[in-house]
Amino acid sequence: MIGIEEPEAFRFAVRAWIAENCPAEMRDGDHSPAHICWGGRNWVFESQAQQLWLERASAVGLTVPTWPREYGGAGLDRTREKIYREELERANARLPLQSFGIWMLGPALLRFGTPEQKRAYLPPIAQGKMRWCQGYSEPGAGSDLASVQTKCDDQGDHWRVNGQKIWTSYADKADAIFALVRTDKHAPKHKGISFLLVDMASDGVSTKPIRLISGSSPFCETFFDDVQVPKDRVVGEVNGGWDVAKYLLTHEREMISGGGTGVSGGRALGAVLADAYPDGLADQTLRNRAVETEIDALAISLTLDRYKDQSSAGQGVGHASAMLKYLGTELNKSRHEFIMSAYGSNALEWGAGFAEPWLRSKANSIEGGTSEVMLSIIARRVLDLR
Amino acid sequence: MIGIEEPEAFRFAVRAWIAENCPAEMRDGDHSPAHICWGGRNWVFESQAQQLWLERASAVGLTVPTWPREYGGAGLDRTREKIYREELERANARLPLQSFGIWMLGPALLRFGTPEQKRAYLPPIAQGKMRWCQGYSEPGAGSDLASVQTKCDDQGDHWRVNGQKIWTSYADKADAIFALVRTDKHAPKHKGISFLLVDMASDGVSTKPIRLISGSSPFCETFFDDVQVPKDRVVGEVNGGWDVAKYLLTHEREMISGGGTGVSGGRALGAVLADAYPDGLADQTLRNRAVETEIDALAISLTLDRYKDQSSAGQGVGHASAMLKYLGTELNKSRHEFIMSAYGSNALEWGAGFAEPWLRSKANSIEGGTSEVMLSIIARRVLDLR
Amino acid sequence: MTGLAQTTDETMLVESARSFIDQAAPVSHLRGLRDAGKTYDPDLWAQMVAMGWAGVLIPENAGGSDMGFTAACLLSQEMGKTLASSPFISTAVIAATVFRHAARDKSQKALKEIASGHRIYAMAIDERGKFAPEQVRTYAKSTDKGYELSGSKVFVVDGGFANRLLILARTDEGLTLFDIAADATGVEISPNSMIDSRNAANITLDQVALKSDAIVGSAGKAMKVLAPALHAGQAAVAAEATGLAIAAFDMTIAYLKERTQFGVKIGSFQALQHRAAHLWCEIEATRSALMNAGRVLDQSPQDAGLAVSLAKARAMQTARLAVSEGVQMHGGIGMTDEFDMGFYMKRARVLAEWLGDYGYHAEKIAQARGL
Amino acid sequence: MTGLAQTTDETMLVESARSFIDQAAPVSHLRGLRDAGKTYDPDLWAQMVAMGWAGVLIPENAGGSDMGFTAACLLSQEMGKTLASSPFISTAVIAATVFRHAARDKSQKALKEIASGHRIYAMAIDERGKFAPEQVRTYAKSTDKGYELSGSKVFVVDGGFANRLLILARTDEGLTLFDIAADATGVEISPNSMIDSRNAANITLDQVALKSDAIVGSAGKAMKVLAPALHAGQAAVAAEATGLAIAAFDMTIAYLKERTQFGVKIGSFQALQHRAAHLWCEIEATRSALMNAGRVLDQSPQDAGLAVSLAKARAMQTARLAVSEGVQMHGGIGMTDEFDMGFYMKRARVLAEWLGDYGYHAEKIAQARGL
Repeated sequence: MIGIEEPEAFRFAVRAWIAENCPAEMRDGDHSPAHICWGGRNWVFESQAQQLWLERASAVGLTVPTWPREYGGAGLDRTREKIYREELERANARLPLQSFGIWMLGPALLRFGTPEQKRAYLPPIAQGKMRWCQGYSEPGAGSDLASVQTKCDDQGDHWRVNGQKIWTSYADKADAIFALVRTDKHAPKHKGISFLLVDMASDGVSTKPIRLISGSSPFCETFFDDVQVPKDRVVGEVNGGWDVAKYLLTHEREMISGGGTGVSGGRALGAVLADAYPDGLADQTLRNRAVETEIDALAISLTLDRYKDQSSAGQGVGHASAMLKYLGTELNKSRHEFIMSAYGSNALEWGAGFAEPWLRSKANSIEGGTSEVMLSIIARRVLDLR
Repeated sequence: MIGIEEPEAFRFAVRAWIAENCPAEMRDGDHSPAHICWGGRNWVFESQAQQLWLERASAVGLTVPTWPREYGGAGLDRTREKIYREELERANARLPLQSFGIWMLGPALLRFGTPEQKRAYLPPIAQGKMRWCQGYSEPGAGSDLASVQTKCDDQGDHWRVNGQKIWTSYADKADAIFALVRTDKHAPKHKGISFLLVDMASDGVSTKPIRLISGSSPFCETFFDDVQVPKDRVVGEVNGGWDVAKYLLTHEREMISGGGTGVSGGRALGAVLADAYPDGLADQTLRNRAVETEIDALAISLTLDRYKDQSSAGQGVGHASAMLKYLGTELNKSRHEFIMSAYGSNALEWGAGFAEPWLRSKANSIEGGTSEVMLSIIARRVLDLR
Repeated sequence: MTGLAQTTDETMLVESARSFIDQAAPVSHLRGLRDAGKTYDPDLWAQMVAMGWAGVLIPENAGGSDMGFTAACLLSQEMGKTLASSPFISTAVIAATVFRHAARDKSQKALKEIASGHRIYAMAIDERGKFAPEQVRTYAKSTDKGYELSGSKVFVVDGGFANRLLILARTDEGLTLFDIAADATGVEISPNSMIDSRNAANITLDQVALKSDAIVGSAGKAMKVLAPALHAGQAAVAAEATGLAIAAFDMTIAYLKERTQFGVKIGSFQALQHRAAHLWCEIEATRSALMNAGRVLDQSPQDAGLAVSLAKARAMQTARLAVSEGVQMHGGIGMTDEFDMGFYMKRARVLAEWLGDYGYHAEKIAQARGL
Repeated sequence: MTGLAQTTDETMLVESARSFIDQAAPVSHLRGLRDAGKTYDPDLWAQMVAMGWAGVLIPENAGGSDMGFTAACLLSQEMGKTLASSPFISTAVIAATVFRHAARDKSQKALKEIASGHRIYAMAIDERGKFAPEQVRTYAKSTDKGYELSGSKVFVVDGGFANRLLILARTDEGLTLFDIAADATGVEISPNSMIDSRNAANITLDQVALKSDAIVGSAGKAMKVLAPALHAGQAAVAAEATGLAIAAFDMTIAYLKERTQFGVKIGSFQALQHRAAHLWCEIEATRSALMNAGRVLDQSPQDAGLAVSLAKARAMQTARLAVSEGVQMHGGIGMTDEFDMGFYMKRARVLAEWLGDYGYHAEKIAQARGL
């Protein structure tokens, strides 16, 4: 039905389609993270509306609008994708499906996967039938992602995996994991890594949730104990996993900096002050901090827009993702510090809704590459300092 | 006359002495840098009072109150020296004499000099008869002071010096220079340096003033072209000059951070705001900056006091001088930035008295060891990070 | 006048406090309380009382050790290093100072019972999210028998287990301070567990009947007894935050020396070195401001406003920098509950609000300095 | 609506401007003027007029090229990179926008003469050290023949050589803008050389007799013509400061790559790398704010207030950071007059005050954002 019309015609078509297909509950209801539809083998829909919306959207490829139609997408170009997102927002409609499969594995497979892998894995992601998680970090590695220690030994007819991953979001709920593993321990550290797909139901895979300073979290530790994996589950070249990982890190940065999960979104600071000080009695220190934070927020948001425009215009954006990740996450920390200060002692109880996101924001400048790593990337790759 | 009494008796004695000996002009007049008495062979006193005050103070050793009496000092301990300075301040009296000889060379000679050197050089400094300048930095070396290139070759009966120094304050007005020179070019760079005394009247010594962004400056370039220097002019060991230099750098830092030349002094920011905004209309951004700067200024000033107390109490102060230099100079830059902002367009003309000290303050965090060098010293020597 | 260097006596006090706290209240003690859903350990406070800490500001004739404000700050700083929680600040610092400034005949009993550990006080001032004593609206109506107190209070630190409350209220004469039993009729206390596992209560006062002798000092003159106590409390909170900053910094430095990444110790990275060195400088300057506050409180208390606000403002900034650098430099593990750094971050946030935030004290400093 | 990316046309404009300025007004040109005690080069402005820059905001029927505000900002940004001084902002941006918003019959001549280079305007608003148009006290008394203007102005940029002045004054109707000849009777101009070698005059107005047609727009309605012109001028000043920041940054990066210390390039020091990378990020964000200001001025000028204040506030902060890092990272030679960095620092300071400082624009942003 969709995507061949001229942009303005497409806008009306997609608007009509949303009006007709998106259940009212998926528009008016609560859009908070607790109501995200993640999909997967064991997914329990929160409502019939949620299920209906997923089915209708995936039937026309709109869970993954830019993917090719043959793999379950709608084949939209960037212009039409943008229109689609604008129309979703206009209708106040939730995304029908969100997942690491969509954000991370899909783009990796589209770029590096074999035709067989694409056919096998992309459609279940698009339809919300398979939920993936990401296994990059390991205990003790931190920013040094390439120091992967998880062993993956070639057993002739299969791989054997042993080791441990950390910071695997929702590993306890995922059906499968895409992980970096070491397939050659003698090669230089960036050269002996492969990008491997592992079913979480395999014997020897186990998970353990991580409690954060902000409370319970989606993060897990994931353990591999003599796990057998079929040979065809490597994406890209064997020992060429670092290229896949680098490609995906860029995606992740964009997501964390505000392109995807809305980290940089949230309430306008004016509304925060008005709520915390209905009588307008905020002191000047607080007001000055609000203005400074707001100035940065506006400039960073415009920078996101500018880079998107440049990218649409075919202009190179270089290592902008590192910049956006750095600026966006540092800003988000400042915003939450400000909000905590604004509400003062009213924000100091658990459950009041302030402390958890404030503490959680502290991880923004660590996960997906620390601020320090971002600055080093910019210094080396953009500024050519060495 | 002075220094053996109990502290309180000493206070009254020195107060009486100042009242009797310090000419009125040296109390009520302008205390700005232009009126400092630097002394030296060619010194022209600005007034009879200036001359009289120098003569009277040096006669009792009070130009260099802590130096031993045999070298022209008053032999005061730290407690009594502090009382003397407090009484000078109480009487609003100028220092009778200031010089690099007092601040730098004197302490170096007292610690590293031979008895002959002390006898030869200390009394003329104390009496204001000899004016010294400092020759450490060289073009292209910057923070890397130990990369001294100025050659000092042993010619048997004398040294022969060739090379160039930069940032030699008042070199064009000084009678002599204490300089770091390379006496062994094959040794590791810290091991082949000597601390040499050179008469500026020697053949082959020439100077050229440096113009700064803040306007004309006391700094010069100083050139040595086959300069002959007697063999007994090395302070400390030959090739051991780095030890002397390190010792003096600590002194210099204390001076620049506010212990000596009053860099951290200056007007209270309240007075600045009152003067710039007689109607009280300073905006909140400006007022907040004033408060932040003032908070830091108070804390840093208390830190100076605390370390002085600790030192008087015989407690080790470690590498506090690096901290005080760093905090003091960064603060001074902030103060001048604030003052420029406070006066707005009224401060933008040359000669209005604002721009020159503002621009000059930018050098504070470079001269005497950059802020970066201070932080590295703290990281390595205090925090033991490496 | 004693200078800003620590005296030998003070060093001995600090060292003995340190070894006691390391044994009785390391961070794991707070973690244990948190995991058990508790915010207070009566046994720990009993030991502190036995060590004389409850009486640190109480005259010897009332059973105290009368060591002075600098000593109280140094104790608070040591407690801050391992996040030891106790009613030390609310009772031994604030309440004790209140009663020292009240008329002797009425306050002697309170002082004795504080020193002996029989009374635990909580101070109830705040009524909204920010500290603003002059805006208190809780009202004490004059009655035949005395007063009738109505209103509500928030963020009453230690209010969940205190047996006495100091309530700041408005009478027709002006701001007035009342000393009441926590179980008085009409007092309803809702204890909350804060993010730092300390206790703070919301309190409602519904026509609480009081005799006139519940007034501390005199009616309408609360500030005469309260101002010195608030200064003392603010200095003690600053001290706790400074201790916290020092400990968070030390943990971070230790981690920089131990942790390897990209094949080298992360402490060898110059960017981290410079940030660590900068933080050290900030801590040193804050320690000076704190020491100064203690000395001024001891030697020239009428001038303490500026010194105390300076210490509090600096300590809040420094603690915030220390914990955020601490979490960031620890990377992912700094974010895990398993690791202690999160406890430091949460405590720093609570201290930031207690008895006036940075903006409150910056404003006081601005006024004192004519800005 | 054009997005925030630079269009191909704009890139061509920027490139041609760059090559002209590099030849006609490199930094050495400013240095030459400074050393000669001058603040203005008529030949340079004549060449800019010939390139059509004086008419960048003037309709084609009045001899302009009407390229719009984004183009004007991009030109200003390029001038900022080498500190080229000209009456571009005061005349081609501010005055031209004033006259575009005035009634056509009266303004056509002024526009033509700006585009042709015959008129150079300076805008006289400030009367004290800070930009505050609403506090203007210069008074224009009604007379039989029109008005009589008295008062004094400071920081009139380009006032030392302009042949026309736009004077903001107060009439009984309210704020009113007058267009007068610089040599009118009663006008006394004291040109000053500022630290950045630009010119700004102090002007006293002593009973300057004016006809009513000296009013631009209408009496009491100055802001109707002035507000859009101030927005345009503020954006252009932000652009100049952004260009300045970019160039200072580029010089610093080049120096980091070239300069050896302790046996290695100083650009290999991680602490400097991180600071440089941070500065680059700040510059990128500021460029976005600036591009946005240009686009909003072109496409939705009635909403430009927030966009312009954002660009100005960001540009001032970023330029200040760029020049202070520039001097610090250059070390001693950055402090010498021989080296260009000092010129950038001084110009950044002047731009910081022109048409509203950071605090002024932060306050505008606060109001626009409901803070």
